[in-house]
Amino acid sequence: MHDRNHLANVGMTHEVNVITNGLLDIPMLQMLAEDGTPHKEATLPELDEKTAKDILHAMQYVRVLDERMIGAQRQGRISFYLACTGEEAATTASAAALKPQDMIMSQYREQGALAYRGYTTEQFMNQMFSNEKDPNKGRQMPIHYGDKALNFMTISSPLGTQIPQASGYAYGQKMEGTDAVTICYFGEGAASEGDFHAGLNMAAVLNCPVIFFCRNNGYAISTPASEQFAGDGIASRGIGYGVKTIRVDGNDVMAVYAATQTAREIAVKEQCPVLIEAMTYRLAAHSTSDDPTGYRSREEEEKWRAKDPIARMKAWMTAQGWFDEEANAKVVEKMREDVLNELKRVEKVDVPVIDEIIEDVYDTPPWHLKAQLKELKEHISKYPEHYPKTSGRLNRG
Amino acid sequence: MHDRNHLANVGMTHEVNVITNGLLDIPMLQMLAEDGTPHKEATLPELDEKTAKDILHAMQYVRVLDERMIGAQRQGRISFYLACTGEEAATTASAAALKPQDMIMSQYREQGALAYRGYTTEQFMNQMFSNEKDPNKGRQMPIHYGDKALNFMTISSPLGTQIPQASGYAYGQKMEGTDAVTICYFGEGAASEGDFHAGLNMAAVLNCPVIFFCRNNGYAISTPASEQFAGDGIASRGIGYGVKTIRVDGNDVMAVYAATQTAREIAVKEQCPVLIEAMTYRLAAHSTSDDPTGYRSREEEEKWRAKDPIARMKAWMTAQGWFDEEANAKVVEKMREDVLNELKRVEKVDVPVIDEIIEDVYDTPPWHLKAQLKELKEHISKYPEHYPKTSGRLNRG
Amino acid sequence: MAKMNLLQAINNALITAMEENEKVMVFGEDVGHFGGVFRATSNLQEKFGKGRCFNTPLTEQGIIGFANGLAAQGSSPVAEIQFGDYIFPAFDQIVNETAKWRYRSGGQFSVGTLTIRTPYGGGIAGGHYHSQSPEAYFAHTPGMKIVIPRNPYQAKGLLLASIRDDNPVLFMEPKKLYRASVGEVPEDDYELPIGKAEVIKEGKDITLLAWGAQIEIIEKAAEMAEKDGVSAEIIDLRSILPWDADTVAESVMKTGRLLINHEAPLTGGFASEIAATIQERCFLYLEAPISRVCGLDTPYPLAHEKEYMPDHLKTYEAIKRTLQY
Amino acid sequence: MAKMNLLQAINNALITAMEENEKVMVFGEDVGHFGGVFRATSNLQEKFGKGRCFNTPLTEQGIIGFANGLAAQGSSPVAEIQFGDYIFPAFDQIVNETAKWRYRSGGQFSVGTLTIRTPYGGGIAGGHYHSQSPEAYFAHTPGMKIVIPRNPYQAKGLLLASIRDDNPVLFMEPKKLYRASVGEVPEDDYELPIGKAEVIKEGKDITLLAWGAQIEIIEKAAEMAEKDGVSAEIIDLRSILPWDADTVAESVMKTGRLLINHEAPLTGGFASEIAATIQERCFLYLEAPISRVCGLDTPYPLAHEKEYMPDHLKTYEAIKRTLQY
Ligand SMILES: Cc1ncc(C[n+]2csc(CCOP(=O)(O)OP(=O)(O)O)c2C)c(N)n1
Ligand SMILES: Cc1ncc(C[n+]2csc(CCOP(=O)(O)OP(=O)(O)O)c2C)c(N)n1
Ligand SMILES: [Mg+2]
Ligand SMILES: [Mg+2]
Repeated sequence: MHDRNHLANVGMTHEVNVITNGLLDIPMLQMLAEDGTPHKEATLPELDEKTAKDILHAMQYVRVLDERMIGAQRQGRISFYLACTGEEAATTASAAALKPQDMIMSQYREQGALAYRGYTTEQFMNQMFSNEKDPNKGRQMPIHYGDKALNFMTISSPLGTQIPQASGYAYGQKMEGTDAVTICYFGEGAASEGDFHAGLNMAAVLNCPVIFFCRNNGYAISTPASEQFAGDGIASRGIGYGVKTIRVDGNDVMAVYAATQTAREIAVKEQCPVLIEAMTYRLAAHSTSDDPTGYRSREEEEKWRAKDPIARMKAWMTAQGWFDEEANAKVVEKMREDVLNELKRVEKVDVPVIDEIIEDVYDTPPWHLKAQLKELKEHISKYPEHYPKTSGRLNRG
Repeated sequence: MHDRNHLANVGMTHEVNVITNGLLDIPMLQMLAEDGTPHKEATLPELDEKTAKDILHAMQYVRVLDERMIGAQRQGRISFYLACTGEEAATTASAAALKPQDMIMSQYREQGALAYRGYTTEQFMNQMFSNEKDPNKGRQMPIHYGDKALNFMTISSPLGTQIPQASGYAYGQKMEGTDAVTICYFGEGAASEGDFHAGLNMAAVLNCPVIFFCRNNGYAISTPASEQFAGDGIASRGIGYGVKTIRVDGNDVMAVYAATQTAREIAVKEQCPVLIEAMTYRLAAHSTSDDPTGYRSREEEEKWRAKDPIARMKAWMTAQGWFDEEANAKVVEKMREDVLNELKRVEKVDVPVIDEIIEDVYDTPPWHLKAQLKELKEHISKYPEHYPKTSGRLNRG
Repeated sequence: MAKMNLLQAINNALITAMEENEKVMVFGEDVGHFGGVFRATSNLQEKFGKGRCFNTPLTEQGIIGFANGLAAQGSSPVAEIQFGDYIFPAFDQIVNETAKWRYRSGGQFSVGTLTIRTPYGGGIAGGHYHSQSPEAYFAHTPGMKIVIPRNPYQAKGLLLASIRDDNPVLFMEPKKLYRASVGEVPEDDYELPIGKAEVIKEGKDITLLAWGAQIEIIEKAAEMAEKDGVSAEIIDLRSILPWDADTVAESVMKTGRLLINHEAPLTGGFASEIAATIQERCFLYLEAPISRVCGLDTPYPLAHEKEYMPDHLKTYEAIKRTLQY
Repeated sequence: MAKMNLLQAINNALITAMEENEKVMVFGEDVGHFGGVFRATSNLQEKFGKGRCFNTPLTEQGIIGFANGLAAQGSSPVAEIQFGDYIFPAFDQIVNETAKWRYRSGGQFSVGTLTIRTPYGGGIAGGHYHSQSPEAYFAHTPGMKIVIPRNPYQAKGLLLASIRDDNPVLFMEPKKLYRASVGEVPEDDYELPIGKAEVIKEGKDITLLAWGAQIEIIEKAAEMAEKDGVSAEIIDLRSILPWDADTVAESVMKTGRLLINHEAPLTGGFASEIAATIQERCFLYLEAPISRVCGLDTPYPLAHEKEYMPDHLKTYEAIKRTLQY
């Protein structure tokens, strides 16, 4: 039983000092200027040609995917989509700075991380068409990806819930003593949830090797950051929890890569959490259900379009001699075709057989679920034409 | 639709800067040294003799109440008690700096505020004995006081819930445009709840005139502050929310009074929240259900006993010529007697009549509650000896 | 009278309430300038100012905590939870605070002026987290009232009554009907009673009971059964808590049979309470077991939504089973 | 065999589980060095180190969120919520996350190794916030298991089974019995089955069903009724979800009468589910309406606790009413 003095590190004053945010001023790390030239003062991270190309590839891929799937949603081929446009650097370069064994717990706008890890077009499509090939078994809306093999936790819609979960996951990694951390992505809106508070505080107190990666993209659906919080972004909160914090230009691949690399090093070496706030902008609508013209101006969007993270990365890679415009155009064209072809192919795949409806509620279906399935199948077989997606395959396997 | 740039106030850096708590160093306001002499640099608040005496009176009163009621609990006369001992300055001087129209939403250890407002011994007893004279109608455990006339919201056990509630209450006060604020008390433990995060953030964004008053007394039951958070106390969090913050020596009446006065001025003038962190120590056990010898040392307690807020105030008042030891001893003795007499008298008062069991669930009891009451009364009248507290008065009024 | 869809009726009710009483304030995620993701609060900020209609940060526990305090202060908050599926972070504030506020203070304080609005229910390809029907979670909570409209006329009248009722009301809106349900709605102020079920259609062989979007399901099933010569009485419960057991019992004493339909999973759904109460009240009148046609006991699925739903065909089959018992 | 009270049996089960499997970790508010406010986790930190038994900050949503992640990672967390009344801030993490984790990921991920322990129930002068019995709130949640022991022997065997069960289990402990219930408990490892009710006493006139601390109440009522010549069958449900409808139905087909007793408020309590199911399964066997003897539909009171409780006398009277029907 040691003596714990909660005043031990508290200094003293004798005048009423009202501390305001002015005290804190958390600068944003930028390594590449908006035109792609490195800042002189910046020490660029070691990023080899292959990794740089992989990052660019993933960024371009998700941009293509976004375009195509928004189109597919407009055509009524899928019910819903949510684009990452504008935030490709934040979500891709951060994942690139991790190791494959690191767990990713994401919000929903992090297809960059998933693409970087190697999730295939087929996998994206299987999830979005809720078909029987999707290991998530078509139970959630499009974009709720998840893949055990890639250490990418299946996404859940309720915002912020993954934050304390990530602390717990990382605690388990620490207890196992492996060289692995957890990265937890979330938006600046989600950071208003009570779970954010719980997750950061617990990670700090319980020394969990977790990287909290906040995409501050200025909006939560229609709500601007200015109506979301009054402090200095999300970074300033890290200080309150005693969590080491880095603010970074989320549209700068180099800065994001360097910040995440540093964060991972700290998390592993010191077995503690690190918070990264990536300043970026949601260029897309919130989702295909949203129309941002109702709440923000074209000019604002244009200003941010000029900060396109992909263009910046291309410029830098061009300077390295790693980028060829013409070859790239072909690659992107091929991506477009692939996505479209895969879409056409996958949209014909069946939904899971009806037996799946009661599976995975528990490890094995209890009596009442078996009874409910039996009754349901009998019912479907009475009205097969009303349940066309499942009635054709009532006798599984 | 104005342009809102969430980068507007963000500076830039080109090197990976990991911000740690070292950046912040929130000093603690102390005006009276532990021996009661004012610090030279301190500008003491204007505190007239009457107010000073009222504060001391309330502080001494709750100390007496605590002693007596802990005794009463040991004798089995009440089921539960929770003492404020050691935290009298924090809870009393803060209330003294308010106006009567200000709403108090407390946690449970703030009997100082209640006593200062004029809650009588009879009222304390009525609540603790859950009797029919208690306007709270004996529905909650002892110490869950509440009094509409004194603008003291009835206490609720679930921790932290009052924090966003206080923001909402203050918002209503703002909308009415009266000169009134809300003060919200809570412990450093309760500040870990998600509701804390929600409450502070909402107050900051929605400009609510609320004073968040955190009693950081080092413990949440057995859990020391060092296992509750890793940051620089609760004050450092205020910065993250953009909430003006003051850290104060909670055992120093002058400092608490000055801080709360300043906070109230800011809240009213700027229509915004202010956070006060009062550094203090829970000298008592958590409650009568607790035994702190299991988790902290005698020496630690002794160190804090030496910082007794009542002794400090007495010393200062003596220097002002406002305190007479002998006269005071009589006053305190009288308090002891009064409390004991009132206790003896009130413990005989009946519990509320059984009809009350279904009242106040709704504004008027719906059919099912009426039916349940009817059935209950019939049942009690069949077995009157088994329900001795209520069977004697089944026909109300 | 004007033709309105359910959303417009709600918007109209909010305008009516805000015009009448300046203490009515409307807030939640995206409800301000944008008018809410479904647009139920369109134009309210323009009409009544940012003080009375505003966005909150993204925190449901905060929204209801804030609303509780605001109600205790004497204002009339109408808090929106963007989807019923996201009401659970506010569960503690609702169940431990809102519902118990008046009781624990002996009636000294109350949050009776609070109204919580939330869209609920499936049938919109929303999967797990945009489809749930959480009414039963709240129905086990003394102190709350729960109200669910089935069409625009009901929506306006019941929402106005809820806002003015001096008890906290959870007002659940069947989002599937937001635009799909269109009807005549008086432009004037009116209220419909809370706590009263409505007998929509009289019948003599079986009582069909539902609420919200499921009313049209049981109506459709009743039509099918009618062709077999079955005369069904159709009741809209409208208020889940307190619920109108008298009206239901009276009907069942006449018909001798009861079928309850809801979207939420069967086990622990509110149909269980109704069945338990009615089997007791109408024991000697029942000619067949009370039948529950409900969602399966699984999370709400996406690919199998159609199969999951307690639709008119399942209801029709259950009617037949009950009559053949 | 050793004499243990219910707390000791739980402590013993935790030691057994932690010794056997190093992935079992125990945490919550004050559970570390102090051993929990009831001392259920006494000495665990000393025995197994701070890494495996530790205090958390004061945040129930955080505790369960953290536990969810830890379980998904492959550890076996046993999270304590200090009082059942304080589980509601974690409601979202339990209902939307814990319960749906496996389903939403198609079984790729799960938190099946999670166990949540919490003391519940009244009879200890705890008023509103130290007395609630929230089992029904969770029983409407597919994916969860809910287990409640009635004595030390059951507590150890059921807790061990819960920790090892590959589904998330909410393990609710009747705190009124923590020290009051004492009995012989094997020191060895053993498990009792989850999902199975236990017929404690056979009888032929009426089935009495309860769980947790209310078992002794129905036993007492049964003794009183016995003197009137009534032979009661007594069943401990033990698992609330999934629940053992077969055992209950079989008993009711024999006795023709069913009485269910629980502390939680009547409306929407779990007795309603049981009554709804059994009236359907046993319709032709029932000789009287199924009777529910439960808490009133009010928040849990303090001064009137005795009157509020569904005690043996109320149960006895209900038995008589049911038999005289
Ligand atoms: C608990 C919860 N509340 C509300 C929602 C509805 N919702 C979905 S996305 C969103 C905005 C999220 O904003 P942010 O976290 O900033 O992420 P971004 O969309 O900007 O990437 C809202 C309110 C939800 N999914 N979960
Ligand atoms: C939501 C909730 N969780 C747990 C508890 C049990 N509990 C009562 S007091 C307490 C400790 C509170 O510590 P703190 O906030 O620091 O206040 P202090 O007792 O030190 O004044 C706990 C855990 C509770 N009342 N409410
Ligand atoms: Mg955002
Ligand atoms: Mg404390």
